[in-house]
Amino acid sequence: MIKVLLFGAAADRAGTREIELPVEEGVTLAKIWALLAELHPDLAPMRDTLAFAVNGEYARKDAGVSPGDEVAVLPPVSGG
Amino acid sequence: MIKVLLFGAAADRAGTREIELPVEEGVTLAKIWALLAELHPDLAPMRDTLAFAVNGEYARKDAGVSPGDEVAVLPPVSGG
Amino acid sequence: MFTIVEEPLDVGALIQDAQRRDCGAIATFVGTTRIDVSEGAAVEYLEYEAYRPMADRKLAEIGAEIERRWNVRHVSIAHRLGRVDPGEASVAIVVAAPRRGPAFEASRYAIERIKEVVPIWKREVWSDGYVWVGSQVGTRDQASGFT
Amino acid sequence: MFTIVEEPLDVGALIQDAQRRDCGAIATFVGTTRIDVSEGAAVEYLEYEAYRPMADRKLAEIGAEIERRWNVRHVSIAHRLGRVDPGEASVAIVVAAPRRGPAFEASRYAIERIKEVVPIWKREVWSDGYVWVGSQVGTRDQASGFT
Repeated sequence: MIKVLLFGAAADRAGTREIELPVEEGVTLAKIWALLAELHPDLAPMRDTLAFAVNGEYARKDAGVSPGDEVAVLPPVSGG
Repeated sequence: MIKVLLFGAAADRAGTREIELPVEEGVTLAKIWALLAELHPDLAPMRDTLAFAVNGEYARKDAGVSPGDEVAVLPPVSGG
Repeated sequence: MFTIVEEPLDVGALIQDAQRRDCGAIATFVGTTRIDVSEGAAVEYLEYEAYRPMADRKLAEIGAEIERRWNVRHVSIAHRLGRVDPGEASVAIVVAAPRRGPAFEASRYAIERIKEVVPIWKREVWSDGYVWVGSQVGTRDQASGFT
Repeated sequence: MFTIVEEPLDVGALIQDAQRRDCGAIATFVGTTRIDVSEGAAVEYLEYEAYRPMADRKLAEIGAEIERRWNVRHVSIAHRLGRVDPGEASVAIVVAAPRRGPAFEASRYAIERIKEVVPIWKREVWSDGYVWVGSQVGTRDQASGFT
Protein backbone atom coordinates (compact mmCIF):
# COMPACT_ATOMS: atom_id res chain seq x y z
CA MET A 1 0.00 0.00 0.00
CA ILE A 2 1.00 3.59 -0.48
CA LYS A 3 -0.53 6.62 1.15
CA VAL A 4 -1.57 9.45 -1.17
CA LEU A 5 -2.08 12.88 0.40
CA LEU A 6 -4.05 15.55 -1.41
CA PHE A 7 -3.87 19.28 -0.74
CA GLY A 8 -5.72 22.46 -1.50
CA ALA A 9 -7.83 22.39 -4.63
CA ALA A 10 -6.91 18.75 -5.27
CA ALA A 11 -8.34 17.67 -1.90
CA ASP A 12 -11.42 19.70 -2.70
CA ARG A 13 -11.90 18.08 -6.09
CA ALA A 14 -11.28 14.56 -4.79
CA GLY A 15 -13.47 15.13 -1.77
CA THR A 16 -10.79 13.58 0.44
CA ARG A 17 -7.34 14.44 1.79
CA GLU A 18 -5.92 10.94 2.00
CA ILE A 19 -6.24 7.79 -0.11
CA GLU A 20 -4.62 4.38 0.36
CA LEU A 21 -3.73 2.60 -2.86
CA PRO A 22 -2.53 -0.98 -3.26
CA VAL A 23 0.48 -0.80 -5.58
CA GLU A 24 3.36 -3.01 -6.59
CA GLU A 25 7.04 -2.21 -6.20
CA GLY A 26 8.31 0.20 -8.85
CA VAL A 27 4.99 1.56 -10.05
CA THR A 28 5.43 5.06 -11.51
CA LEU A 29 3.79 8.29 -10.37
CA ALA A 30 2.17 8.45 -13.80
CA LYS A 31 0.42 5.14 -13.09
CA ILE A 32 -0.64 6.32 -9.64
CA TRP A 33 -2.05 9.46 -11.16
CA ALA A 34 -4.06 7.36 -13.63
CA LEU A 35 -5.51 5.38 -10.73
CA LEU A 36 -6.39 8.55 -8.84
CA ALA A 37 -8.05 10.13 -11.84
CA GLU A 38 -10.11 6.98 -12.31
CA LEU A 39 -11.18 6.88 -8.66
CA HIS A 40 -11.87 10.64 -8.55
CA PRO A 41 -12.78 11.85 -12.04
CA ASP A 42 -13.13 15.46 -10.84
CA LEU A 43 -9.35 15.47 -10.37
CA ALA A 44 -8.65 14.66 -14.01
CA PRO A 45 -8.97 18.21 -15.42
CA MET A 46 -6.28 19.44 -12.97
CA ARG A 47 -3.66 17.13 -14.45
CA ASP A 48 -1.44 19.68 -16.15
CA THR A 49 -1.28 21.96 -13.11
CA LEU A 50 -0.28 19.36 -10.53
CA ALA A 51 3.10 18.52 -9.11
CA PHE A 52 3.90 15.39 -7.11
CA ALA A 53 6.11 14.57 -4.19
CA VAL A 54 7.37 11.22 -2.97
CA ASN A 55 8.28 11.08 0.70
CA GLY A 56 8.33 14.84 0.94
CA GLU A 57 10.44 15.66 -2.13
CA TYR A 58 9.32 16.77 -5.58
CA ALA A 59 9.41 13.89 -8.07
CA ARG A 60 8.84 13.51 -11.81
CA LYS A 61 5.96 11.50 -13.17
CA ASP A 62 8.31 8.73 -14.32
CA ALA A 63 9.69 8.28 -10.80
CA GLY A 64 9.08 4.89 -9.23
CA VAL A 65 7.22 4.42 -5.96
CA SER A 66 7.47 1.57 -3.47
CA PRO A 67 4.95 0.19 -0.99
CA GLY A 68 5.14 2.23 2.20
CA ASP A 69 6.00 5.47 0.35
CA GLU A 70 4.02 8.65 0.87
CA VAL A 71 2.87 10.34 -2.34
CA ALA A 72 1.56 13.91 -2.29
CA VAL A 73 -0.60 15.58 -4.95
CA LEU A 74 0.33 19.25 -5.05
CA PRO A 75 -1.71 21.93 -6.83
CA PRO A 76 0.11 25.15 -7.79
CA VAL A 77 1.52 26.46 -4.53
CA SER A 78 0.20 29.81 -3.31
CA GLY A 79 2.04 30.53 -0.09
CA GLY A 80 3.40 33.90 0.90
CA MET B 1 24.34 89.51 10.65
CA ILE B 2 23.89 85.96 9.51
CA LYS B 3 24.11 82.85 11.61
CA VAL B 4 26.39 80.09 10.33
CA LEU B 5 25.82 76.58 11.71
CA LEU B 6 28.53 73.94 11.43
CA PHE B 7 28.00 70.21 11.68
CA GLY B 8 29.96 67.02 12.11
CA ALA B 9 33.56 67.20 10.99
CA ALA B 10 33.21 70.88 10.07
CA ALA B 11 32.19 71.79 13.63
CA ASP B 12 35.13 69.73 14.85
CA ARG B 13 37.60 71.48 12.58
CA ALA B 14 36.27 74.95 13.36
CA GLY B 15 36.10 74.24 17.08
CA THR B 16 32.61 75.74 17.18
CA ARG B 17 29.09 74.87 16.04
CA GLU B 18 27.82 78.42 15.44
CA ILE B 19 29.34 81.62 14.14
CA GLU B 20 27.76 85.05 13.64
CA LEU B 21 29.06 86.96 10.63
CA PRO B 22 28.37 90.58 9.71
CA VAL B 23 27.46 90.55 6.03
CA GLU B 24 25.83 92.83 3.55
CA GLU B 25 22.72 92.10 1.52
CA GLY B 26 23.41 89.81 -1.45
CA VAL B 27 26.76 88.42 -0.37
CA THR B 28 27.34 84.99 -1.94
CA LEU B 29 27.94 81.69 -0.16
CA ALA B 30 31.36 81.64 -1.82
CA LYS B 31 32.24 84.87 -0.03
CA ILE B 32 30.92 83.56 3.27
CA TRP B 33 33.01 80.44 2.82
CA ALA B 34 36.09 82.59 2.24
CA LEU B 35 35.40 84.45 5.49
CA LEU B 36 34.93 81.19 7.38
CA ALA B 37 38.12 79.69 6.02
CA GLU B 38 39.99 82.80 7.07
CA LEU B 39 38.54 82.76 10.59
CA HIS B 40 39.06 79.01 10.97
CA PRO B 41 41.94 77.91 8.75
CA ASP B 42 41.49 74.24 9.74
CA LEU B 43 38.25 74.29 7.75
CA ALA B 44 39.98 75.23 4.51
CA PRO B 45 41.14 71.74 3.47
CA MET B 46 37.53 70.46 3.65
CA ARG B 47 36.39 72.89 0.96
CA ASP B 48 35.75 70.45 -1.87
CA THR B 49 33.75 68.06 0.31
CA LEU B 50 31.34 70.59 1.80
CA ALA B 51 27.78 71.44 0.84
CA PHE B 52 25.88 74.49 2.02
CA ALA B 53 22.32 75.23 2.97
CA VAL B 54 20.54 78.56 3.27
CA ASN B 55 17.52 78.57 5.56
CA GLY B 56 17.38 74.79 5.55
CA GLU B 57 17.65 74.14 1.82
CA TYR B 58 20.69 73.14 -0.21
CA ALA B 59 22.16 76.11 -2.09
CA ARG B 60 24.93 76.62 -4.64
CA LYS B 61 28.01 78.62 -3.83
CA ASP B 62 26.89 81.48 -6.07
CA ALA B 63 23.62 81.82 -4.16
CA GLY B 64 23.08 85.14 -2.41
CA VAL B 65 22.48 85.47 1.32
CA SER B 66 20.72 88.23 3.22
CA PRO B 67 21.12 89.47 6.79
CA GLY B 68 18.99 87.28 9.06
CA ASP B 69 19.49 84.14 6.95
CA GLU B 70 20.74 80.90 8.46
CA VAL B 71 23.65 79.32 6.61
CA ALA B 72 24.68 75.73 7.33
CA VAL B 73 28.03 74.13 6.53
CA LEU B 74 27.41 70.48 5.71
CA PRO B 75 30.15 67.86 5.46
CA PRO B 76 29.36 64.73 3.44
CA VAL B 77 26.25 63.30 5.06
CA SER B 78 26.55 59.87 6.68
CA GLY B 79 23.12 59.04 8.03
CA GLY B 80 21.48 55.65 7.80
CA MET C 1 14.76 30.26 12.17
CA PHE C 2 12.28 28.58 9.79
CA THR C 3 8.88 28.18 11.32
CA ILE C 4 5.31 27.49 10.30
CA VAL C 5 2.83 28.57 12.94
CA GLU C 6 -0.87 28.98 13.59
CA GLU C 7 -0.50 32.17 15.65
CA PRO C 8 -0.02 35.79 14.54
CA LEU C 9 3.59 36.53 13.56
CA ASP C 10 5.66 38.73 15.88
CA VAL C 11 7.73 40.51 13.25
CA GLY C 12 9.32 42.87 15.76
CA ALA C 13 10.75 39.92 17.68
CA LEU C 14 12.04 38.33 14.47
CA ILE C 15 13.88 41.54 13.61
CA GLN C 16 15.29 41.85 17.09
CA ASP C 17 16.66 38.32 16.85
CA ALA C 18 18.42 39.34 13.62
CA GLN C 19 20.39 42.25 15.14
CA ARG C 20 24.09 41.45 15.08
CA ARG C 21 27.24 43.45 15.70
CA ASP C 22 28.75 42.24 12.43
CA CYS C 23 25.81 43.37 10.29
CA GLY C 24 24.81 46.83 9.07
CA ALA C 25 21.54 45.93 7.36
CA ILE C 26 18.37 44.00 8.06
CA ALA C 27 15.96 43.66 5.13
CA THR C 28 12.51 42.40 6.04
CA PHE C 29 9.61 41.39 3.86
CA VAL C 30 6.15 40.91 5.30
CA GLY C 31 3.34 39.53 3.17
CA THR C 32 -0.08 40.71 4.32
CA THR C 33 -3.63 39.76 3.44
CA ARG C 34 -4.77 42.14 0.75
CA ILE C 35 -8.50 42.44 0.29
CA ASP C 36 -9.82 42.41 -3.25
CA VAL C 37 -13.30 43.54 -4.04
CA SER C 38 -15.02 42.38 -7.22
CA GLU C 39 -18.52 42.00 -8.57
CA GLY C 40 -20.13 43.13 -5.36
CA ALA C 41 -18.33 40.62 -3.13
CA ALA C 42 -15.24 40.97 -0.93
CA VAL C 43 -12.57 38.69 0.48
CA GLU C 44 -13.30 38.18 4.18
CA TYR C 45 -10.11 36.31 5.12
CA LEU C 46 -7.51 33.91 3.78
CA GLU C 47 -7.00 30.36 4.95
CA TYR C 48 -3.63 28.65 4.56
CA GLU C 49 -2.69 24.99 4.62
CA ALA C 50 0.69 23.28 4.22
CA TYR C 51 2.16 19.91 3.44
CA ARG C 52 4.34 19.35 6.46
CA PRO C 53 7.10 18.61 7.14
CA MET C 54 7.98 19.13 3.46
CA ALA C 55 7.05 22.83 3.71
CA ASP C 56 9.29 23.31 6.77
CA ARG C 57 12.17 21.65 4.98
CA LYS C 58 11.69 23.76 1.83
CA LEU C 59 11.86 26.95 3.91
CA ALA C 60 15.13 25.76 5.43
CA GLU C 61 16.45 24.91 1.96
CA ILE C 62 15.69 28.46 0.79
CA GLY C 63 17.64 29.75 3.78
CA ALA C 64 20.58 27.53 2.88
CA GLU C 65 20.47 28.64 -0.78
CA ILE C 66 20.60 32.25 0.36
CA GLU C 67 23.57 31.64 2.62
CA ARG C 68 25.42 30.06 -0.29
CA ARG C 69 24.65 32.88 -2.73
CA TRP C 70 25.00 36.02 -0.62
CA ASN C 71 27.11 37.26 2.24
CA VAL C 72 24.39 37.22 4.87
CA ARG C 73 24.68 36.27 8.53
CA HIS C 74 21.08 35.61 9.53
CA VAL C 75 17.99 34.42 7.66
CA SER C 76 14.66 33.70 9.29
CA ILE C 77 11.34 32.89 7.66
CA ALA C 78 8.03 32.47 9.46
CA HIS C 79 4.84 31.44 7.66
CA ARG C 80 1.40 31.38 9.14
CA LEU C 81 -1.27 28.70 8.65
CA GLY C 82 -5.00 28.70 9.20
CA ARG C 83 -7.16 31.78 9.09
CA VAL C 84 -5.42 35.11 8.40
CA ASP C 85 -7.56 38.22 8.62
CA PRO C 86 -7.34 41.30 6.36
CA GLY C 87 -4.14 43.29 6.77
CA GLU C 88 -2.48 40.61 8.92
CA ALA C 89 0.92 39.12 8.17
CA SER C 90 0.96 35.69 6.50
CA VAL C 91 4.72 35.48 5.97
CA ALA C 92 7.79 37.29 7.32
CA ILE C 93 11.33 37.08 5.95
CA VAL C 94 14.20 38.68 7.83
CA VAL C 95 17.74 38.82 6.44
CA ALA C 96 20.72 40.43 8.19
CA ALA C 97 23.92 41.11 6.28
CA PRO C 98 27.06 43.19 6.71
CA ARG C 99 25.94 45.33 3.73
CA ARG C 100 22.54 46.32 2.47
CA GLY C 101 22.75 45.16 -1.16
CA PRO C 102 22.88 41.45 -0.32
CA ALA C 103 20.22 41.86 2.38
CA PHE C 104 17.77 43.39 -0.11
CA GLU C 105 18.53 40.85 -2.84
CA ALA C 106 18.27 37.88 -0.51
CA SER C 107 14.95 38.92 1.01
CA ARG C 108 13.48 39.42 -2.45
CA TYR C 109 14.80 36.05 -3.55
CA ALA C 110 13.27 34.37 -0.51
CA ILE C 111 9.72 35.51 -1.21
CA GLU C 112 9.99 34.61 -4.90
CA ARG C 113 11.23 31.11 -4.02
CA ILE C 114 8.57 30.64 -1.37
CA LYS C 115 5.94 31.34 -3.98
CA GLU C 116 7.54 28.81 -6.34
CA VAL C 117 8.49 25.80 -4.26
CA VAL C 118 7.06 25.73 -0.74
CA PRO C 119 3.98 23.47 -0.51
CA ILE C 120 1.61 25.94 1.08
CA TRP C 121 -1.79 26.85 -0.33
CA LYS C 122 -4.25 29.57 0.41
CA ARG C 123 -7.89 29.98 -0.33
CA GLU C 124 -9.67 33.28 -0.39
CA VAL C 125 -12.87 33.09 1.60
CA TRP C 126 -15.31 35.56 0.06
CA SER C 127 -18.69 36.63 1.26
CA ASP C 128 -20.16 34.35 -1.44
CA GLY C 129 -17.87 31.31 -1.39
CA TYR C 130 -14.18 30.46 -1.58
CA VAL C 131 -11.49 30.09 -4.23
CA TRP C 132 -8.16 28.26 -4.04
CA VAL C 133 -5.63 30.83 -5.24
CA GLY C 134 -3.58 29.54 -8.17
CA SER C 135 -6.04 26.74 -9.04
CA GLN C 136 -9.19 28.85 -9.29
CA VAL C 137 -11.09 25.91 -7.82
CA GLY C 138 -13.77 26.58 -5.25
CA THR C 139 -17.40 27.36 -4.59
CA ARG C 140 -17.65 30.87 -6.05
CA ASP C 141 -19.18 31.38 -9.48
CA GLN C 142 -15.90 33.02 -10.50
CA ALA C 143 -14.01 29.85 -9.50
CA SER C 144 -14.30 28.48 -13.00
CA GLY C 145 -11.06 26.53 -13.24
CA PHE C 146 -11.41 23.03 -14.74
CA THR C 147 -15.19 23.09 -15.10
CA MET D 1 5.52 59.00 9.65
CA PHE D 2 8.91 60.77 9.40
CA THR D 3 10.60 61.03 12.73
CA ILE D 4 14.02 61.72 14.18
CA VAL D 5 14.33 60.48 17.74
CA GLU D 6 16.81 59.99 20.55
CA GLU D 7 15.27 56.71 21.79
CA PRO D 8 15.64 53.16 20.46
CA LEU D 9 13.44 52.51 17.42
CA ASP D 10 10.42 50.25 17.83
CA VAL D 11 10.47 48.62 14.40
CA GLY D 12 7.69 46.17 15.27
CA ALA D 13 5.34 49.07 16.01
CA LEU D 14 6.30 50.83 12.77
CA ILE D 15 5.46 47.68 10.81
CA GLN D 16 2.18 47.23 12.63
CA ASP D 17 1.22 50.79 11.73
CA ALA D 18 1.87 49.92 8.06
CA GLN D 19 -0.56 47.00 7.89
CA ARG D 20 -3.44 47.85 5.58
CA ARG D 21 -6.24 45.86 4.00
CA ASP D 22 -5.42 47.24 0.56
CA CYS D 23 -1.74 46.16 0.68
CA GLY D 24 -0.15 42.75 0.22
CA ALA D 25 3.46 43.67 0.95
CA ILE D 26 5.47 45.53 3.57
CA ALA D 27 9.17 45.96 2.82
CA THR D 28 11.27 47.12 5.72
CA PHE D 29 14.89 48.18 5.88
CA VAL D 30 16.68 48.54 9.19
CA GLY D 31 20.18 49.98 9.35
CA THR D 32 22.15 48.68 12.32
CA THR D 33 25.46 49.61 13.90
CA ARG D 34 28.06 47.32 12.42
CA ILE D 35 31.26 46.99 14.38
CA ASP D 36 34.50 47.12 12.46
CA VAL D 37 37.72 45.96 13.97
CA SER D 38 41.04 47.23 12.62
CA GLU D 39 44.61 47.60 13.79
CA GLY D 40 43.86 46.30 17.25
CA ALA D 41 41.03 48.77 17.94
CA ALA D 42 37.26 48.37 17.70
CA VAL D 43 34.26 50.65 17.24
CA GLU D 44 32.52 50.99 20.59
CA TYR D 45 29.43 52.87 19.42
CA LEU D 46 28.20 55.37 16.85
CA GLU D 47 27.02 58.86 17.59
CA TYR D 48 24.60 60.65 15.26
CA GLU D 49 23.78 64.32 14.87
CA ALA D 50 21.38 66.11 12.53
CA TYR D 51 20.68 69.55 11.14
CA ARG D 52 17.09 70.01 12.16
CA PRO D 53 14.50 70.76 10.98
CA MET D 54 16.12 70.40 7.54
CA ALA D 55 16.72 66.69 8.16
CA ASP D 56 13.08 66.12 9.14
CA ARG D 57 11.94 67.90 6.00
CA LYS D 58 14.29 65.90 3.77
CA LEU D 59 12.90 62.64 5.15
CA ALA D 60 9.39 63.81 4.34
CA GLU D 61 10.52 64.82 0.85
CA ILE D 62 11.88 61.32 0.26
CA GLY D 63 8.51 59.93 1.32
CA ALA D 64 6.75 62.25 -1.13
CA GLU D 65 9.14 61.28 -3.97
CA ILE D 66 8.36 57.62 -3.32
CA GLU D 67 4.63 58.19 -3.39
CA ARG D 68 5.00 59.93 -6.74
CA ARG D 69 7.15 57.19 -8.29
CA TRP D 70 5.60 53.98 -6.99
CA ASN D 71 2.18 52.65 -6.15
CA VAL D 72 2.66 52.54 -2.40
CA ARG D 73 0.14 53.34 0.33
CA HIS D 74 2.32 53.89 3.38
CA VAL D 75 5.88 55.11 3.92
CA SER D 76 7.45 55.70 7.29
CA ILE D 77 11.03 56.53 8.15
CA ALA D 78 12.49 56.82 11.63
CA HIS D 79 16.09 57.87 12.26
CA ARG D 80 17.87 57.82 15.56
CA LEU D 81 20.20 60.47 16.96
CA GLY D 82 22.78 60.38 19.72
CA ARG D 83 24.58 57.27 20.85
CA VAL D 84 23.68 54.01 19.10
CA ASP D 85 25.27 50.86 20.48
CA PRO D 86 26.54 47.89 18.44
CA GLY D 87 23.82 45.93 16.67
CA GLU D 88 21.14 48.53 17.41
CA ALA D 89 18.92 50.12 14.77
CA SER D 90 19.90 53.61 13.60
CA VAL D 91 17.29 53.90 10.85
CA ALA D 92 14.08 52.09 9.91
CA ILE D 93 12.17 52.42 6.63
CA VAL D 94 8.78 50.78 6.23
CA VAL D 95 6.89 50.76 2.92
CA ALA D 96 3.50 49.11 2.35
CA ALA D 97 2.19 48.58 -1.17
CA PRO D 98 -0.48 46.51 -2.88
CA ARG D 99 2.27 44.49 -4.60
CA ARG D 100 5.74 43.51 -3.50
CA GLY D 101 7.82 44.83 -6.41
CA PRO D 102 7.14 48.50 -5.68
CA ALA D 103 7.54 47.93 -1.93
CA PHE D 104 11.03 46.47 -2.41
CA GLU D 105 12.10 49.14 -4.88
CA ALA D 106 10.81 52.00 -2.78
CA SER D 107 12.48 50.84 0.44
CA ARG D 108 15.78 50.47 -1.37
CA TYR D 109 15.40 53.90 -2.91
CA ALA D 110 14.66 55.43 0.50
CA ILE D 111 17.88 54.27 2.13
CA GLU D 112 19.98 55.32 -0.88
CA ARG D 113 18.42 58.79 -0.82
CA ILE D 114 18.81 59.12 2.93
CA LYS D 115 22.51 58.47 2.51
CA GLU D 116 22.71 61.12 -0.21
CA VAL D 117 20.63 64.06 0.94
CA VAL D 118 19.54 63.97 4.58
CA PRO D 119 21.78 66.18 6.77
CA ILE D 120 22.66 63.59 9.38
CA TRP D 121 26.21 62.68 10.38
CA LYS D 122 27.70 59.89 12.39
CA ARG D 123 30.99 59.47 14.07
CA GLU D 124 32.49 56.14 14.99
CA VAL D 125 33.72 56.18 18.54
CA TRP D 126 36.61 53.74 18.77
CA SER D 127 38.52 52.56 21.78
CA ASP D 128 41.32 54.94 20.68
CA GLY D 129 39.48 58.00 19.40
CA TYR D 130 36.70 58.93 16.99
CA VAL D 131 36.24 59.45 13.26
CA TRP D 132 33.52 61.33 11.41
CA VAL D 133 32.31 58.85 8.78
CA GLY D 134 32.55 60.29 5.28
CA SER D 135 34.96 63.06 6.25
CA GLN D 136 37.61 60.92 7.94
CA VAL D 137 38.12 63.75 10.40
CA GLY D 138 38.65 62.93 14.04
CA THR D 139 41.05 62.06 16.80
CA ARG D 140 42.18 58.62 15.68
CA ASP D 141 45.53 58.20 13.93
CA GLN D 142 43.62 56.70 11.02
CA ALA D 143 41.49 59.85 10.75
CA SER D 144 43.87 61.35 8.26
CA GLY D 145 41.47 63.36 6.13
CA PHE D 146 42.66 66.88 5.33
CA THR D 147 45.81 66.74 7.46
